[in-house]
Amino acid sequence: MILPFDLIIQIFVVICAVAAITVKDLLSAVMILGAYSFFMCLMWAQMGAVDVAFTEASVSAGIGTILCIAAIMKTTRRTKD
Amino acid sequence: MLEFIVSKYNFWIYIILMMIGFYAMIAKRNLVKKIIGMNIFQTAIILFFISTAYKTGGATLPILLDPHGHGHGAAESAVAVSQYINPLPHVLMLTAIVVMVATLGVALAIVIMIYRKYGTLNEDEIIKAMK
Amino acid sequence: MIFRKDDIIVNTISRILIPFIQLYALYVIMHGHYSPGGGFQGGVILGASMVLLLLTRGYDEAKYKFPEQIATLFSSVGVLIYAGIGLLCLFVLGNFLDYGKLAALLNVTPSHARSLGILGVEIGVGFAVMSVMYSIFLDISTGGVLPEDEEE
Amino acid sequence: MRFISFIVTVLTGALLIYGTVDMPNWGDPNSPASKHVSPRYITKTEIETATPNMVTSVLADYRGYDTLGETTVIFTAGMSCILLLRRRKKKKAR
Amino acid sequence: MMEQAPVLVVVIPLMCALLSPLVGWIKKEYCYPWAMLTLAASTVCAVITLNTVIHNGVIHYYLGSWLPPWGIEYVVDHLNAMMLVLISGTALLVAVYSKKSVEQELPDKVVYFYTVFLLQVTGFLGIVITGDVFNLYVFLEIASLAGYALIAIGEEGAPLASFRYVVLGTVGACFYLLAIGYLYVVTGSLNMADLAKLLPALYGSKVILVAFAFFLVGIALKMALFPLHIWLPDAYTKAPSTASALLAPLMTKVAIYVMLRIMFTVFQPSFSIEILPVTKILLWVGIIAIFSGAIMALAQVDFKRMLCYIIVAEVGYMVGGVGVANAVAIKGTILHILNDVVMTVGLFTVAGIITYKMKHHNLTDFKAMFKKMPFTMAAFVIVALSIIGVPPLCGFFSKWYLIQGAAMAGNWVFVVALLFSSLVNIILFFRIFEVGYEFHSSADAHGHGHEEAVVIEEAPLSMLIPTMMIALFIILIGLYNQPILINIIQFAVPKL
Amino acid sequence: MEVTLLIQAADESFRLLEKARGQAVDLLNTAVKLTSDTRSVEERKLQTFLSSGQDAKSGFQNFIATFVMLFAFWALLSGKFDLFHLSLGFICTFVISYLSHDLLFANVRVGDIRVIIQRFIIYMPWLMYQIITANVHVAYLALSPKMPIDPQVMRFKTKLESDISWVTLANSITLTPGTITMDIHEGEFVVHALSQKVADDLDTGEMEDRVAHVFMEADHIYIQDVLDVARIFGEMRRAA
Repeated sequence: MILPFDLIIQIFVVICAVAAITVKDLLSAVMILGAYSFFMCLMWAQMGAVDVAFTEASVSAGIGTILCIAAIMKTTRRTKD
Repeated sequence: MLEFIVSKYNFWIYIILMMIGFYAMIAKRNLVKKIIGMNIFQTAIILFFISTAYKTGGATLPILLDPHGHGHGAAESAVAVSQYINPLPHVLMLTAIVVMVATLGVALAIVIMIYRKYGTLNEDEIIKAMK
Repeated sequence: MIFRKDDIIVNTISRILIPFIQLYALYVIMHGHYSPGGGFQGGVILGASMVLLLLTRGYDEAKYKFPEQIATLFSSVGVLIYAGIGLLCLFVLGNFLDYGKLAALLNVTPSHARSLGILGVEIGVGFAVMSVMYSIFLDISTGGVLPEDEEE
Repeated sequence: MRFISFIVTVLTGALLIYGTVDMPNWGDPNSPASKHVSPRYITKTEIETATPNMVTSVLADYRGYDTLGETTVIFTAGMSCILLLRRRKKKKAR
Repeated sequence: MMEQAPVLVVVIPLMCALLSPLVGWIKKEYCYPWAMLTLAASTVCAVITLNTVIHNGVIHYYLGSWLPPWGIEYVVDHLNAMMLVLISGTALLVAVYSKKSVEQELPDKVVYFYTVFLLQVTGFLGIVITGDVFNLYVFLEIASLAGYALIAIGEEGAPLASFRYVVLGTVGACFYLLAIGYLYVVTGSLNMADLAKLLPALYGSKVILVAFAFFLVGIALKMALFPLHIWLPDAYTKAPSTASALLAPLMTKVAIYVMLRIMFTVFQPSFSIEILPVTKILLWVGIIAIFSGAIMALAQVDFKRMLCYIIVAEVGYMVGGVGVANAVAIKGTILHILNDVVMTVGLFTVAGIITYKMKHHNLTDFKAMFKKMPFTMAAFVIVALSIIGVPPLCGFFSKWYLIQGAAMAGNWVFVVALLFSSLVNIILFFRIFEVGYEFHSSADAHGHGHEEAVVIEEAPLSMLIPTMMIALFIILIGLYNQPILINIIQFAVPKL
Repeated sequence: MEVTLLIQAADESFRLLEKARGQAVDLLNTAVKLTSDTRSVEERKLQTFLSSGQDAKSGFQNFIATFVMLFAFWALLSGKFDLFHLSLGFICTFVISYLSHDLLFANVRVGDIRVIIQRFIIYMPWLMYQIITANVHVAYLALSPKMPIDPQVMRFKTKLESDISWVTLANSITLTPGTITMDIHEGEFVVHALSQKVADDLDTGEMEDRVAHVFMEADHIYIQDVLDVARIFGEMRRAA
């Protein structure tokens, strides 16, 4: 059985993943990746893995995004693909 | 057939995500895009592990609901295995997430080194600049 | 990225929030036994609060609170706490990381000794993760050249 | 190049789907993963470690060595970043 | 303390790596003796462990006193123990060797270099000693991360090579993790011995098949097996010479160790030999790797790059030896792991000395080297002859067993590949010898008539002694290969 | 006649008093302004030199106040009151207050804190009410078919002084639907308003007054209230 909530989150996750690798601006891509991580963490919380969801929320959606943004600020936003 | 697809739907999602990440890692020419692909790839594997831990039928979080059974021999035996979600994959994935962020940090450091030297993040342009 | 900007709203809000974030992080570390969380998550939150301090107040102020030498020291010390607890178990004739053998030292039951061992380990993990996150961010956002070195 | 990577990706995905066919259903409480090792963690965590959160007790005690490795991974990452990026300018001799 | 030796082998380098930045703060120069001391202690523990294993059989060490499969256990059998001594000993030699090279190439990064160096060794030791598949992954990541960093601080172009290694290495590690997941889903266990007990009942399952495939691909990425070797030449050519002397011999061999462990301990040997045609595939991949590695090595003008392609060919030897899949060939493979580590470390230390003296590592830099550095070149000749496979040296014996095994199985193509590779090695190294003897340089063009005065400038002692030691080891292993075979390797060969 | 003279004299004195009052108010305002100027300068300095700027006494007071607040927060989070967890909480709170006592109460005069909290709690319902009414208004704007919006950017100089009151005002403005604080630059607020009505509401300055009241920064207003002699003389005149 697929719960509607699950289904919505899964669709969002896939959309975010596709958008993160197709968008032509690195800063947007990283922000979308943060959103992706957050949806992922919601999905895991839904599956009962609260510890993992907590970690994902603080690490990937938090520190990971910050590190990526810092690196992009230090380098460039431009990309061809 | 439909039941087969529905009964494993989480696995399909993880396969799709893994393919997206894998494709980004090997086909994209931008280094940060490769890192993003790497992140998606690793997250997909974590999703797979978490999916294996799930139990249907009223299983709850892997935290004992009544931790005051301390010292009563009979109280602990009442802990039903089917009542709680399998904690082992969660533990493994905590470690995997740590590895993920560590790899991310090192990869970004290397990207900054590359940019400092060549002024671009596109792999083709870097190879051209090296010659 | 780590130079102070005079955005009054961000500055004030972060000033008020940082102590609470830090306390929450410590709560997460200490209560890993009963609720979701533990050394790693708490350490990341603590590191994030330090990064927030760095972003809002600038490195010139943050270095009074948490200089990068201390960050390097703490990342060693954190893992040392962990491995040290493990080695301590060797000296009371247990195997590596066998916290149950510490019961004789702590004067509690073995299961409780394991609980305390877990707590000690989590604190070590928290230390290490906090300082490593901070130091990685510092390195990436400055590209490795700290502002104090640039003045020369 | 792009085409080859696409083919490789699709092949990997096909292999994964092929492997998924024989897997236990999602959320099956009687799958081997839930029956072999993990029951001990669930039933004994309170007696053996006095820690109600099984994830913590497994993480820091039953499989504590993994967590030591994990912390070392983080430490390695920190040291690597310092090694790669940090360039201290020489202070002038005063 | 004797029964704690297995864990101390790993924990001593770990603890000392943690203390290394603090030692470096006191004085930068203390890091080098500190690393040396650490690795010496670790080597002593490894030797104690090996001794115990030889006398008392397999050691089981339960971390945290949790019995497997619930906790993590260390299983030290003959193969493990040999690898432990090999890794810690090699690391010790490289650490002794590193002083001048690091001071010249990375003058302001000495402290953190040695920290990461020790962590790298910790990772290798942890991979080798453990009896738990997930623990292996964790230590694999420690080793990989340290490796990325050590490579990236090299010369021009090293960061990009390292970045490619990051991407491919992550793919490899993730495939390995995925394979663990697939195994876990159907068995519920992570302990190698426990898995070996549970798996035979499930050999028909598609999950196991896919898991095995992902194991192999992941490990092949780490060991640079032929089609997946693209990251290796760049990475090891451009790494600092100390880092390449540590990484090049050990990383690939550790990966081969993991492959042996997975194929013959976690899975029954019959699974990969009879149920799946894996060994046949491995045999052919190994043959192709040998040919392509040898041919590519011929085309190089850079000495280190040439060595990298020789490594690719050597990986082909070992994978092919596993692919032949009879007891003699696998005996040859394990002996070749031992020999290849020693030989490769010898070659890369020589490359490091050349880099130290000449600032480059092209083949032309060997000009007149026999006169300039007679001792180094003597060691180099011994190593080169061993790689070629000249009888009293160690390289001959492993090759002999491989050829014997292949002949017994009737795989003549593999025999031809091995002989071809030896032939190519002869060409490669005699070309260098020729350059090394060339004393008449441009001096003749000016019509001076007398030979150019070549001054003996031998490498510094801290570099020379390890190189000579390695040459000595090559001779010793060659002479005493029978005791090694009878006492250690004979027990490490799986029952086929 | 006498009465007229008396009234004239009274008027005269009234005018004089009025003048005196004006001067006094000016003087006092200047004084207040001066002190507040010096104070803000001082506070900037304090902010820059976080650890060294404050004197030991106020530092200790800050520490105690932070400690109490954080410990309450800990008790709220933890919910475990056995000795072990309380002592853990004590240690954690002590460490954090030692590290961050200069952050939480950096720009607040220590003695006022209880009154400020009281007034802030009273301020909350009013803000809630504002938010609800503004919500209704914005919902009307959005739902009405013509969309009668009139977006505009308005600037005004605030009379508030401290950082914390600026931020409270800015956040209150942003929380109220229809208006968003875009920037604060040296006491000048730049606010984006969705329609004329919300802009007018903001222009009345009620929110600003209330925030000033909460943070006890209505010094100018109070002095005028105290010295407002006009009312007294008006009474006198009417009586005459």
